[in-house]
Amino acid sequence: MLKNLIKWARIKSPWAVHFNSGSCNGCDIEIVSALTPRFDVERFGIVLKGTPRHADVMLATGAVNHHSKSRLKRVYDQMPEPKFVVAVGSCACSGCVFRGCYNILQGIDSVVPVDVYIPGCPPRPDAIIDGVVKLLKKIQET
Amino acid sequence: MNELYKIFYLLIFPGFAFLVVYGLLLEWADRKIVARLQNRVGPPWFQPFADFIKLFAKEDITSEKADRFMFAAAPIIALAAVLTTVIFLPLTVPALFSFEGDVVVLAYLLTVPTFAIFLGGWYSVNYFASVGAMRATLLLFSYEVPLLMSLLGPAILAGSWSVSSILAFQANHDWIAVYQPIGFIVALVALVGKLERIPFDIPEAETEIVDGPFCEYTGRKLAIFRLMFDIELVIVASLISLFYLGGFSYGNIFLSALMFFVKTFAVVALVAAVKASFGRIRIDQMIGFCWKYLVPAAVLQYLLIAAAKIWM
Amino acid sequence: MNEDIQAKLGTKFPGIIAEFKSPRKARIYFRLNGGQFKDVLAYLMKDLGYSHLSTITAIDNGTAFEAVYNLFGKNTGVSMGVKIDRGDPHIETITDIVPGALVYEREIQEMMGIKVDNIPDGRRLIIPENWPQDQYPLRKDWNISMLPESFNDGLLRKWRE
Amino acid sequence: MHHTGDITFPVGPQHPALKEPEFFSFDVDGEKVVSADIRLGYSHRGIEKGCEERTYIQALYLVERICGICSHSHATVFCQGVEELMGLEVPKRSLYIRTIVGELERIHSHLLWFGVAAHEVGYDTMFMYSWRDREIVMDLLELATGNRVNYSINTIGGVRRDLTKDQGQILKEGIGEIEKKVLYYMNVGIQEKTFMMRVKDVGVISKEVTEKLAACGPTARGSGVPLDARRDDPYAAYGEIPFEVVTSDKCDVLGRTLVRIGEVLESCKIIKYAIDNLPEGPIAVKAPRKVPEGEVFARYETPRGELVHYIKSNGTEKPERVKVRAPSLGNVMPVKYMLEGYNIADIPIILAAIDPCFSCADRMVRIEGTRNNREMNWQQLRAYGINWYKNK
Repeated sequence: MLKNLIKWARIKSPWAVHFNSGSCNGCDIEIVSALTPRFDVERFGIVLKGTPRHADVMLATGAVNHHSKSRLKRVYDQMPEPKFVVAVGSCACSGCVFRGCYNILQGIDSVVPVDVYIPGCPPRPDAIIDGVVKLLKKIQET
Repeated sequence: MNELYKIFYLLIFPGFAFLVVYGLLLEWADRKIVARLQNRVGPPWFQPFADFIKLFAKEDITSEKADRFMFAAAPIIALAAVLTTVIFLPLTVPALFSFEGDVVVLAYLLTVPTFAIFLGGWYSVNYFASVGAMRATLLLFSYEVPLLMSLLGPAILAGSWSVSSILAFQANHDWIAVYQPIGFIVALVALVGKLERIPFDIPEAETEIVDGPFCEYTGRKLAIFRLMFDIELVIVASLISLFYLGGFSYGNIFLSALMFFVKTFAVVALVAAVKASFGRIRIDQMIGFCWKYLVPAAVLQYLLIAAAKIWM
Repeated sequence: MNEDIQAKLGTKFPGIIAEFKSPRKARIYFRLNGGQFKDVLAYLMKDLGYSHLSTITAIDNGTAFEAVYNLFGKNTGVSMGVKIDRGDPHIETITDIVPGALVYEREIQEMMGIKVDNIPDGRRLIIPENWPQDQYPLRKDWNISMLPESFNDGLLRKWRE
Repeated sequence: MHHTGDITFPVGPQHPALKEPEFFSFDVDGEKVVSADIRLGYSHRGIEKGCEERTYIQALYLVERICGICSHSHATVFCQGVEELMGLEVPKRSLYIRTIVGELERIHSHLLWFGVAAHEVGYDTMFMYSWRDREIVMDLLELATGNRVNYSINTIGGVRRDLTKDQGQILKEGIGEIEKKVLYYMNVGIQEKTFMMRVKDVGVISKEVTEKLAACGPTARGSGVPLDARRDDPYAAYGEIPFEVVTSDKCDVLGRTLVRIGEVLESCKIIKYAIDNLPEGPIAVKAPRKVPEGEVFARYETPRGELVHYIKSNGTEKPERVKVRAPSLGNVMPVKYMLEGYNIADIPIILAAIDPCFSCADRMVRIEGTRNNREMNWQQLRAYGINWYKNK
């Protein structure tokens, strides 16, 4: 009984931290606009937290560049267990238009394990919410 | 029978279980009102419960440079202090202990959490935490004096230092808020400072120093700290209604219980409205505001009481 | 209107101004062959009123480097190019005239490898800390494969295969 | 508390106040900031090198994704530069459509900024209100260009989508609504006591220092420097559209706020005027693949300031050099002067005041701190902090 109570709690209150590893901040403003009245995510219990210590879901945007790859790894390590990573935007999934530029590692998954990919340049706020809902379903099954 | 009643009093009704549940419900009410004022939908009713259980199930990290014992002890001290205040407060049923001077004990117990936050922040050896801890203590000096003065006003009027007798005084006269409107306002503003709510939530100013003293806390310790804040909300809201709004001991049990919920909810709604309509002011402005306006208002209130006592 | 600018420059600095062209009213482009570019710049910014330094661009056209100083003022934009030989690229700093130029000089120094003499603060700007010292990404003869394998410690997925 | 002047106080690269990644370390004396040291490059993707390996049309896609908020500005200035190189005669209708989308982008960027600035000060209700009203502009942009962000309506030689009559009508209604809302912010939002306390004479920078440091955009106009590329060097359809440049001489964060809100009202007027007399005609012209040899110094007034693209072509179909100078780069030097003397609580609002878009300006300078300028990463900072406390 306790097991699925904890699982219910994890699904109902996924706290998010947002890390921008070299994105054009188109995806970042779409993440922030998911918090605002029109697409309010707080009704699912998603709160944007400041420190990685308090968060369970990391919304990572941008194709990782060499300078921010160590910071991305460090923020990921600071997050307490059970943690999940959502790659928001095509840059985070595969490096998108910047493929071949010298300062880019193609995508977030070259540094940290990623659970959900949300394509789109930038994905609409409802696409981001749909991505997080899929992540919650994934937690449901594990 | 008396022992069993005490245990029931401490653990179930106005004690631990009731406070936890009601605290979390009040946190939900607060977040929902603020969200609705910002015309957002706001979280479902079970949100604080889900947050609490999830935090308990999370991994508990203590940074290796932090002092293990104090880092773990701080949240427990804070929670213990806030929970012991319930012994003196006559919530619907008469208080367990009530002696002359329990107002002062109450005030002391309510400042212990601030010191616990300071210790927690200081021992987690993180920049943001240490600056947040410093700010928490700085804040203490600014709102503590007006809060105490506004609590002592009714005590003087009722001529006694115990909460229950202040309550009795209000039973046969009408509410103290009618006699002391200025004291009531000063109490409310100091209350917002006490709970570290916007516009005075300077210690954990989210955009400046990343959750202040709590930024190193995770899992259980963070859950306890958040629970402490919720219970403190309940305690201070009932304190205000006890001192100024005539408390809750009416004839039968149901009417007083109903009045308890109505009054505390009213205070929380007011605080939430304040949170939705103000920005966060700086620490020096806060201290200036408290000492320039709140303390003189409280002193003025004393003069009025003294004058009233002489003529009455 | 731009002709008298050309005349003024010609009289003040005889023989230095080359390839002066002004495709439209609000734009002037010209090159300097040799000579003290700082006096020309000071003259342009102080006396002729092009006081706003927009940016400094470093160009590598295969044979030599070029530093183009883009100024703006009195509704016209002026681009002054200064040739730099490829062997030992050097240029004088202009932060004494325009303190704001520190930004652009740091970038030339790091991206193109043009050494800026007595620059007040010569540290690295945007390239990551562990970028190899002698590699300058914006040079024509540089490409991504010249990066040592250790640099991105195997993280860079081979996107080409 | 004895002098703690040499404590460096790291902010970033991951920090809720800063939407983009940047690393500021401040020498702090108690709560007072002694000197600031800004280190960036976290969003440097090597776009200029990328452009040199792509044809002009492919480079356009890259240029559009330099910055999410002002993607239209980068695309327009790049297309204008290339068109000037080719000596192409662009149809008037496309110039008007570019101006309309450009002003819509200015409105959405300023509303976004206003919300973020209010959030920095803890005034979340204003953040929610301004972002809720921004959704109106996002819908208008989606109506006109098909996408909320990165609209890519520009192509070399004109515009990709036409603006029909009834779309113009819907745009005007939406703009009318925004004007009402912004007037509400103007006299209720900004006058609010706690917001005023946090914004009035904070981050002051005088007119002379602004000019000396070549600041641009609302940061310069907030200190009385009337520098606006739309009027000094008119491009697109700004030559024919009457508008005036909004400046204020308050020289502090409040001045910049008033300038930005004033500019939103100004943009509404420009859009209405542009829709009313949208000229007839084609919306694009066929552009040749090869660009004749030459160089161009193209300028544009983005919501944050003056953006410069310097393009050099060598007759082939690939640009030889594309240099992007973003407005936030010009505004970074003044921010060092603005930060000194204020305390930690003011850091986010002063940084937000220049509306930094570090993705554009991934060439941020590293201004040398006065005391020690060692570069420390997170672990070293923590270790430094600990032994500092021990021997305190």
